[in-house]
Amino acid sequence: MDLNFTATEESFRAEARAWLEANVPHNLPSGDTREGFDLHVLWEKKLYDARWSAVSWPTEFGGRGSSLWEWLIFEEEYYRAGGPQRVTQNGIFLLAPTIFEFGTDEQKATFLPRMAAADDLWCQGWSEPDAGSDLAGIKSRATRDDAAGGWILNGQKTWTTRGAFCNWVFGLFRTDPDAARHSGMTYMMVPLDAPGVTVRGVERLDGDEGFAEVFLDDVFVSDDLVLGGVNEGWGVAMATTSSERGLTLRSPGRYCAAADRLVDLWKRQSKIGTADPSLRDAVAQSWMEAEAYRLATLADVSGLVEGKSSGARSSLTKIFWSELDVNLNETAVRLLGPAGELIEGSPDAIDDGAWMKAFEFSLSGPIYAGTNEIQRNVVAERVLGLPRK
Amino acid sequence: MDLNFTATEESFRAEARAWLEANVPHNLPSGDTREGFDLHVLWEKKLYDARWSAVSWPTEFGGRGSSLWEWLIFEEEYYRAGGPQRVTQNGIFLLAPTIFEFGTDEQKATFLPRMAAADDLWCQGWSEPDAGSDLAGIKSRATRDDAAGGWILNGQKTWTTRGAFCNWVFGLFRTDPDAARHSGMTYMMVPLDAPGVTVRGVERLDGDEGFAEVFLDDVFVSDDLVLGGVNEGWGVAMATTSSERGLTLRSPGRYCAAADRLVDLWKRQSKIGTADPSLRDAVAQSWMEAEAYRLATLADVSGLVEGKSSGARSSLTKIFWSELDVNLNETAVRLLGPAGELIEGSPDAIDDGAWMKAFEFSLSGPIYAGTNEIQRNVVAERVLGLPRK
Amino acid sequence: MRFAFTDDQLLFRDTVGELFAKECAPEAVRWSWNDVTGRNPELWAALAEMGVTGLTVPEAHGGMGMNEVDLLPILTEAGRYAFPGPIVETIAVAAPMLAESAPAAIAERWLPGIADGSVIATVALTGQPFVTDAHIADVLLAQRDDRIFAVPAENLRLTPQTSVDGARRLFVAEWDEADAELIASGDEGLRCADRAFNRGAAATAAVLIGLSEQMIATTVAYVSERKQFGVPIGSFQAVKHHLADAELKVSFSRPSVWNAAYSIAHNVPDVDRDVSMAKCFASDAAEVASRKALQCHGAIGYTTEHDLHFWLKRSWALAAAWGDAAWHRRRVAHLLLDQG
Amino acid sequence: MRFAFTDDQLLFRDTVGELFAKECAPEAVRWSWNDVTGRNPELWAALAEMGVTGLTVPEAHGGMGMNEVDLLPILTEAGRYAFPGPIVETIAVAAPMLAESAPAAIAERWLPGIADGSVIATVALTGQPFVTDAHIADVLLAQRDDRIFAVPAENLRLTPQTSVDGARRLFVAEWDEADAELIASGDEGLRCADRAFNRGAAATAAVLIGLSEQMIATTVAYVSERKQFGVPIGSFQAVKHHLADAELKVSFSRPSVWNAAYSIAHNVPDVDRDVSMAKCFASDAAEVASRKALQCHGAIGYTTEHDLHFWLKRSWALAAAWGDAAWHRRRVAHLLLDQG
Repeated sequence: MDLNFTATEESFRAEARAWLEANVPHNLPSGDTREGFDLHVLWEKKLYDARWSAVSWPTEFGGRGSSLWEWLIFEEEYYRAGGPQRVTQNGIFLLAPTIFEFGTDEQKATFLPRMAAADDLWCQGWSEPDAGSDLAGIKSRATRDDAAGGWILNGQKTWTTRGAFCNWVFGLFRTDPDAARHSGMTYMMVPLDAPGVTVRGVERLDGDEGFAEVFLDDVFVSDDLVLGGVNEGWGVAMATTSSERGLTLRSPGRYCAAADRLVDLWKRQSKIGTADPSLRDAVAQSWMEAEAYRLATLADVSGLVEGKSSGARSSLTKIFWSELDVNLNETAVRLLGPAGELIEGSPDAIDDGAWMKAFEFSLSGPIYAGTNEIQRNVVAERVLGLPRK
Repeated sequence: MDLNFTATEESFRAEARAWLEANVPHNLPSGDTREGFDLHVLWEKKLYDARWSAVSWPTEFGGRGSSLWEWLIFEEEYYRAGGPQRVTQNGIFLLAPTIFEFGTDEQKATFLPRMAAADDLWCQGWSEPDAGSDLAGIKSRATRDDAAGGWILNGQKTWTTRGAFCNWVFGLFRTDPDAARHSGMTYMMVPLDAPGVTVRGVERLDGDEGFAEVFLDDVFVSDDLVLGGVNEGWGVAMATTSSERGLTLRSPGRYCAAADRLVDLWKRQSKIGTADPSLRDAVAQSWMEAEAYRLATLADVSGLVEGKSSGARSSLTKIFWSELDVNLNETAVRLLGPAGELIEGSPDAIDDGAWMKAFEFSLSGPIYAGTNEIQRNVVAERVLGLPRK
Repeated sequence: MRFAFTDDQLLFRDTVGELFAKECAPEAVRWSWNDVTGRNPELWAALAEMGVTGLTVPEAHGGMGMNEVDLLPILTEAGRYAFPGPIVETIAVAAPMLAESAPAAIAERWLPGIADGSVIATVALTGQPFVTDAHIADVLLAQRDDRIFAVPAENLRLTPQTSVDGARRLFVAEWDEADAELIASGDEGLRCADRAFNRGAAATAAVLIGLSEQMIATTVAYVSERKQFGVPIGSFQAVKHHLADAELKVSFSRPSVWNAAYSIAHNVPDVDRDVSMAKCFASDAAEVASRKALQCHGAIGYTTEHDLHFWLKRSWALAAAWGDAAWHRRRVAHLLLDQG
Repeated sequence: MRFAFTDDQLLFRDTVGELFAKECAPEAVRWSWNDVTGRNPELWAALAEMGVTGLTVPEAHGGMGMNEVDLLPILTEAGRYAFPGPIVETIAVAAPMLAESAPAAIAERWLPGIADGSVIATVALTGQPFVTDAHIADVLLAQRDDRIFAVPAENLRLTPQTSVDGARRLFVAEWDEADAELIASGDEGLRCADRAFNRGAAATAAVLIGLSEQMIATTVAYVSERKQFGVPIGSFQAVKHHLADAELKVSFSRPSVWNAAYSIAHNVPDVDRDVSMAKCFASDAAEVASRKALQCHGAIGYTTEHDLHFWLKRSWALAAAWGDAAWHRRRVAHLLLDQG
C-alpha cells in the first residue's frame, strides 16, 4: 500500500493545475441551454487544443495517453479549479469507451478525434416512452436495406440529455423483431441532421432545456455506423451503461470539490452567525461520503490497473455517488436558510443559486443510468447472490 | 374539537392514579422468566381484585364498563406510574376482543372472567415453522371426531410468547385440507395441560425464556372451544391480528411514559456532563414521535366512538409504534455511552440495564404481529390502492 | 374529548376544496408561473365571497370570527391544489395580528377589507428576509425589534427575488418607520410577533399536509398506470414501500397539525411546543413525500411539462419557510430539555 | 499509488482466517459465553505461533515489526468469526504503546511475552471506564491525566461488569500509582494516549467490518433458503433492498478503514480525521448490517438458540466502543469546520 503519487504524476498534476487555473472560465451559463451550450463547446475546444479534453486516450485520437491515475488527478484538478460541466461527457466518457472496446479501426479513426475536438457532439438514446428502467423494452426498430447497405430506423427516443444541441446520437434499435427481449438489438450511431430526424427539446426540472425527444421517421443509417455486431447490441450497451454507473462518468474529484465548497459555505454561514448547528454533523457526513467515494475509487483503480474488473459492484458505486450528491446539496440548501429557495439571477441568492440548481440536478441521479431501485436489485442478485425469483 | 376530558373522566384518572401510586410494584424481575412470571401473575390478581385488570370490559366479566377514553386514561396512568408489563396481555388485549366479537354467550361467561382474574393465562399460537409472515401457510391440522364431539389436533406452533408459563393457547388449525390457502381454517382455544401437548421454552435475544414451541400430538379439543364458525378461522384471526397491530396492544401511554423517561435520562446525563450533544435532536424527535402516536390515537378513538373503524390503517399504526420504540430505546442506549452495553445486575449499569433490555425487546417490534415489510405492503395495497400484482 | 372536526367544519372545508378544484387546476398554477403578477383576483374574490378571507376577522369587523381549528383544514385544501397566493399571510397571520394587537383605528382600517377581499396583507417577522406577495399586498405587517408596524403598500420599496417555485413571489421590502403605523411594542410587540410566528408556522404546516397528500395521490395514480417489465410499476415492492413510507409520515404529521391549531386557538401553555412539533413533522413529511413522488415518477417527473414539479417546489419552499424541521426540532428540544 | 494489500499481506490474513474458521466456529463463541474465563489459551497460543500476537512487536523484542496495514485485515477476520479475546487491546494498542513510548526496561519486560503469547495486555484510556479482559491480562496500560502507566495484573482490584455480549468480559479496574510503572507523562503521555486511542478506534473499525460482512453473508444464506408464500424470502424486493443497503454501507466503509491503517502506520498529518472517519463509518455500517440481519432473519434471529445474536451483540458493543459514530463524526466536524 502506497498512497503517494509518483514524481511524474505529481508533475502532471502541477501542469494540469497551472493550465486550469489560467484558463478555466467562470460563470458560464448552464450548458443545458442553447446559449450556454455554445459557450461550453468553445471551452471544450480550448481544452482540446491543449490536449486536456480526453487525457487518457492515445495521442493519435487526440489524448495524452495518460494513465488511469493521471486521469483521476486531472479530474481532481478540473473540479478543484471550478471547471464547468463537460458537455462532451456522453461522447468522451460513455460512447468512447464502447468504441475503444467494440469499434473497428475505421470507426475509431473517424469518430474519436472529432469527439475529442468537440467537432461532433454526442447524446445518448437509450430511453423510450415505454423503455426506461426496463431498457430491454425498447421498440424503435431498424429494418434492413441491403441495396443501400444499411438500415432504416423508425421510433422514438426520449430523455436525451442535451439532444436539442448535439449532432449525433447513439442507442439501441431492434433489428430482429422476433428475438427474445434482450436479443435482436443493434447498437447504432445516428447523425441527428439525417433526413427523417426530428428533435424536440423538453424542459428539465430546473427550467433548462436539458432533455430532448428524438423522433425517427425512416432514417437511413449506413452499415459503418453499427457498433459491434448486428443483433449483439445488448452486450455492447451493457459496456456503456457500466461506464455510466461507474468510474468514468462520475469521478470523485467532482464530489470532493463540492464537499470542499460545502465546508467553505459552512464557514461563511458561521461567520455571519446563520449556520444551523443541527447541520454541522450533516456537513461532516457529506464531506466524509465524498472522501469515502474517493478512497473506494482509489481501491477500484488499484484493481483495474492490475486487470481486475469491478463488475456488478459498479451498481454499488452508482447508488453511492447519486445519494451522496443528493445529501450534500440538500445540506447546502438547508444551510442557506430562507435564501435556499432563491435561484440564479435573484439579487440575494447566495452563490447565485448554484446550490439549489445542484440540488435539483442531484435529484436526477437516483433516477438516470438505471434507477437506484434497479441497482439495488442488481447488488442483491449479482453481488450478494440472492435469488432472482 | 375539544381536547379536555370530562369531570367524570378526570375523577376516573384521579382514582386510577391514586391506586396505582399506592400499589404498583417496582423492580419485578422480567415476566418472561418463570420466577418473574409468577410474581407478575400475583400483580395481575391484585389488579383484578381492584377491578383494574380489564377496565373497558362489562362489569359482569370482571371489568368496570369503562369507555374507550377511560381505558386510554388508565393506560396513561399505568405506564406513568411505572406499572410492569402485562403478562395477561395476549388474553385480555388480543383474544378477548375476538371473543367479544365472535364468541358464544357461554364462551364469554366461561373464559372472560377467568382471564380477567388471571386464573387462565393465555398465549397465542399463530406462527408455525413454515408460517411466519405467511400466516396462511399454517399446516397444523384438526381432524373431525364426530363421536367425541370435537377435533383431534396435530402439528407445531412456534414463537409462542410466554408459552412455557401459560395454560391456554389460541390459534388457527386447518380443518379442511382441500380448501384454498385462506379457507378451511378454524380458530380454536386449546388447554395446554391437555394430553398430547408438549411445550418447550426457547430463549429470547435478551436471555429470557420468552418464547415457546408448542407440539400437538393427537390433542383432543371439544366443539365448545371453537371460536367463530368451522372453516371461518381466517376472518376471526384477522380481527385478533388487527387488535395486535393497533390500539389495544400498544396504547400510547406506554410510549409517552418511555419518552418522558428518556427526557429524564437526558437531563441526568447532562447534569454529569456526559450527554452527547449529537443526541439532543434525537431525544426531542423520540419524544415527538411518542406524542404523535398519542395524538393519532386520540383521533382514531374519536372516530371509533362514533363508529368509524380505522381498518387497514392499523398497519400504519403498527409500523409507527414499532419503529418509534426502536428509535427511542436506541437513542437511550447511545446516551449511556460506554455503559450502554451493561445489562441487569452489572454494578455500573445505569437504571439497572433497563434501556438495553428495552432496546432488545424493541427490535422484535418490526418483526412480530406481521413484519413491517408485510405491513408496508398492506398500506400500499389497502390504504393507497396500489396493484397487488 | 373529541379530536375531530365538526360536520360544519368539514363541509366548509369541502366547499372551499371544490372551489379550488374548479378554479385552481394545475393549468391555473402553470398560468401563475408565467403571468406577471401570478395572482388571480377573481379567485381571491370568490374566496372572500365564501367567507374564507374573513374567516379569522372578528364579526365586529365584518368577518366570521372563527379560529385556527376552522381555518387549517381549508389551508390543507389550498396546499392540495398548490394555490398561489397569500392565503397564509393574509388570513392565518395578518388578520389575527390586527384583531388581537392593533389599536382600534388601525384594525378598522384594514380588517373589513381583508374580510371582503379588497385588502391583501403580507408579513415580515424578524428572521424572514423575503416577503411573499408584496407586489399585490395593500399592507405589510412588519416586525422591527420589539415593535410591530402596519406599512401601507405605497410606502414600500420592493426588490423582487426569484424563488425556485415560480408561483411564489418574493421580495425584499424596505420602508421607513415614519411611513408606518405602530401596532404594538415592547413585551406586547414581542408577544404579537410570537403568536404571529406560531400562526404562520402552523398554517404552513397545514398547507404542507395538503401538498404531501396530493403528491402521494398523484404518484399512486401514475405508478398504477405506468408499466415496465410488463406490469404496473406500482406492483413492485420497492415502489410500494416508498409510497407507504410517505403515507406513514403524513399520517402521523396530520394530527400534530390539528393539535397545533387547537393549541393556538385556545392558547394552551404548550403552544410553542405543539406548533414546533407540527411544523417539524409536516416539513419532514413533505420532504419525504416529494422525494418519493419524484423517484416513483422517474424522468417524466423531472420535467416542467409534467405538473408534479409545482408541488415539489412548493414543498421545498414551504418546508423551509417559517422555520425548517431542524429549527423547530431544536425549539422542541429546548423546551423539553433545558428546564427542570 | 497503490491502495491495495500485497499478496503476502493477503496470504497472512487468509492463513489466520483459516485458523479462526477451524478453532473459532460459532460453538467456540457459544462456549465463551458459558465458560468462567471465556478465553481459550490454546487458540491464543496458536495465534502467537503464527506470529499474530507479535505482529506489531518490534523485531528487537522478538516480534515481526509490522504495522497497521498488515494487522487490520487480520482483525477483520477476527470480527468475521466473532473471536472472543483481547486481540485489539494486546496487539493493536498495547504493544505499539510499549514499543513507541515505554522506557527500554519496561518495554523489555512485557513485549517479548506479548510476541510469544505468554503476556496478555489490556488498556484503559481516559473515557474508557470498562476494561476488557482484565481477568486474564498480565498487564494493564492505563492513562491517568497526562500520565501513562503499566500496571501489573497482581496490583489491580477488579469489579466485574456484565455486557450484553456474554463473550465480552468487562471490569472496573482500580489501582494505585505506587504499584504501577510510569511509561510516559506530559505532552509525551498525551501523545501516547492519542496514538493509542487512534489505534484502538481503527482496529475496532476493522473488527466491525468483519462482523458486518459475516452478518450479511449469514443473512444471504438464510433468506436464500427460508421460504414463505412459496418462494425464498430473499426473492422479495424488500429483503433484497435491505441487504443491498447493508452491503452499500460496508463497501464504502472498508476503504476508509484501510486508509486509517495507512495513516496510522505512516503517521500522516490527517491521521485523526482519517481514523474518526473510519470508526464513524464502520460503526454505522455495523448498526445497519445488524439491524437488517435481524429483520431478515425474523423471529429465529431473535433467539439465543441461533448464532446470529453473537454477531449482533458484539456489533452493538463495538460500534459504541472507542467512540461511537456520533463522537467520531463530531471529531471530523471539528477538524474540518473549526479552523481557517
